Amino acid sequence: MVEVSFLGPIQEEPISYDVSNLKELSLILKKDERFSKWLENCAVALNDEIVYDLNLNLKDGDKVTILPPVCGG
Amino acid sequence: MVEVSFLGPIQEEPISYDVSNLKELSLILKKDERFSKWLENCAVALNDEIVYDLNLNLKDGDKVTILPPVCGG
Amino acid sequence: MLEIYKGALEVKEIESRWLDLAISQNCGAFIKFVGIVRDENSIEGLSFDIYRPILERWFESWQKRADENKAKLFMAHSEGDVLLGQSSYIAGVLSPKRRVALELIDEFVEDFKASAPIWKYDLVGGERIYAKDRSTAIKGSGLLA
Amino acid sequence: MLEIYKGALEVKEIESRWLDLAISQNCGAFIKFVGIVRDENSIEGLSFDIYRPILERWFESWQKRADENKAKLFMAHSEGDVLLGQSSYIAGVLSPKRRVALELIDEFVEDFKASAPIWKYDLVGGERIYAKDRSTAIKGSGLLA
Repeated sequence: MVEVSFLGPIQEEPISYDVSNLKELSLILKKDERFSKWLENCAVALNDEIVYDLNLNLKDGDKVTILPPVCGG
Repeated sequence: MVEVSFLGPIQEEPISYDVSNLKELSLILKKDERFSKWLENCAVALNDEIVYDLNLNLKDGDKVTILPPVCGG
Repeated sequence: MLEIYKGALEVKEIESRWLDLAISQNCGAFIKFVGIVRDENSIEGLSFDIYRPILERWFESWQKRADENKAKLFMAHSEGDVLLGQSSYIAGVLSPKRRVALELIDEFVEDFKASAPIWKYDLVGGERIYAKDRSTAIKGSGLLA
Repeated sequence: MLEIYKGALEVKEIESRWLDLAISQNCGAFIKFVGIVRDENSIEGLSFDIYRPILERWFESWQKRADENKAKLFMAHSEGDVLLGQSSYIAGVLSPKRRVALELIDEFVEDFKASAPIWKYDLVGGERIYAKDRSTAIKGSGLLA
């Protein structure tokens, strides 16, 4: 299982998914109305490292983080 | 008479000269060993405004300032 | 040095402490950016969420980059509510060289705005409203879309 | 705001006062450059001469330029001796906009170095030695040569 956290304004509790790569996670989140509208503007971190490759495999215990647009300062 | 002040490291007291333009002042200072070596690297102010034109006329009571290389901070 | 505080920053205390540290490092140039919450758009203040694990990594990668120029980076940021006239953000660069400090503070602050995992909300009528229009999608966004 | 002090700057007092002023102006971005005397070349400290009339004009012309961007400039500088670890120079830009502050501080500090009528001396063995090699001839120099 992979735990997915939604940060900042998305305001949803973390959810665990049974997925083996980011592509599968993408398909699930795109179908979920709570998340689909955010995805276009969200970055993705795998174990707290921002990632850029949708083909990355996920293993049990991995932590995925969804980061909406930021504005510090 | 025009009063000429020498700032910072030049370490000379102000001197009054009877000159009617900057060209005349230049001729006098170039012949003075205390100042000649400084002139190439010095800016010139007329009444506290930096000037760039050697043809400027001077009138009685004008104040000329000789500014050697600077280093604030 | 990265410092996160609940609520507004105590700017004077932070700057005083950082100055003592700067002096102890024998560096000639210390430049700081202080962000102050302005009275605009009828807000009562701002509020911030921070995701620390990624913020810390982001900061460490910048410190590594600064190390190449013998510079030291400083940052303080608020979490939660910060009211008008209070400060939520200080960034600093300490360097032996003036040019390094002036160039690094610019890049550091701009990348902070574009990349640091911090979310801003306007406080209006006691509510927290996501500052969507002022926010920037982090590089690489849209991967799952 | 231009402040000249005999000897070292009381940085904490100056920064504290400037911060209060910054807050009262409802500006979001305050950036400051602090110069600290480093222990190098076996000096005991630095010493400065200032020619105030031209320094004030130089500062006013910069403030006019900053006015176009609704920015306010700050500067504090020492006259006379400043020892190791003490501060001789603070420059500040207060602005409603971040970009204005970041760009203006760079140009302001660089032009200060190139143009402000201040002369620096190393303090070595109790003597004042003109820092000739680190000094810059003001634009227009050589007119009388």
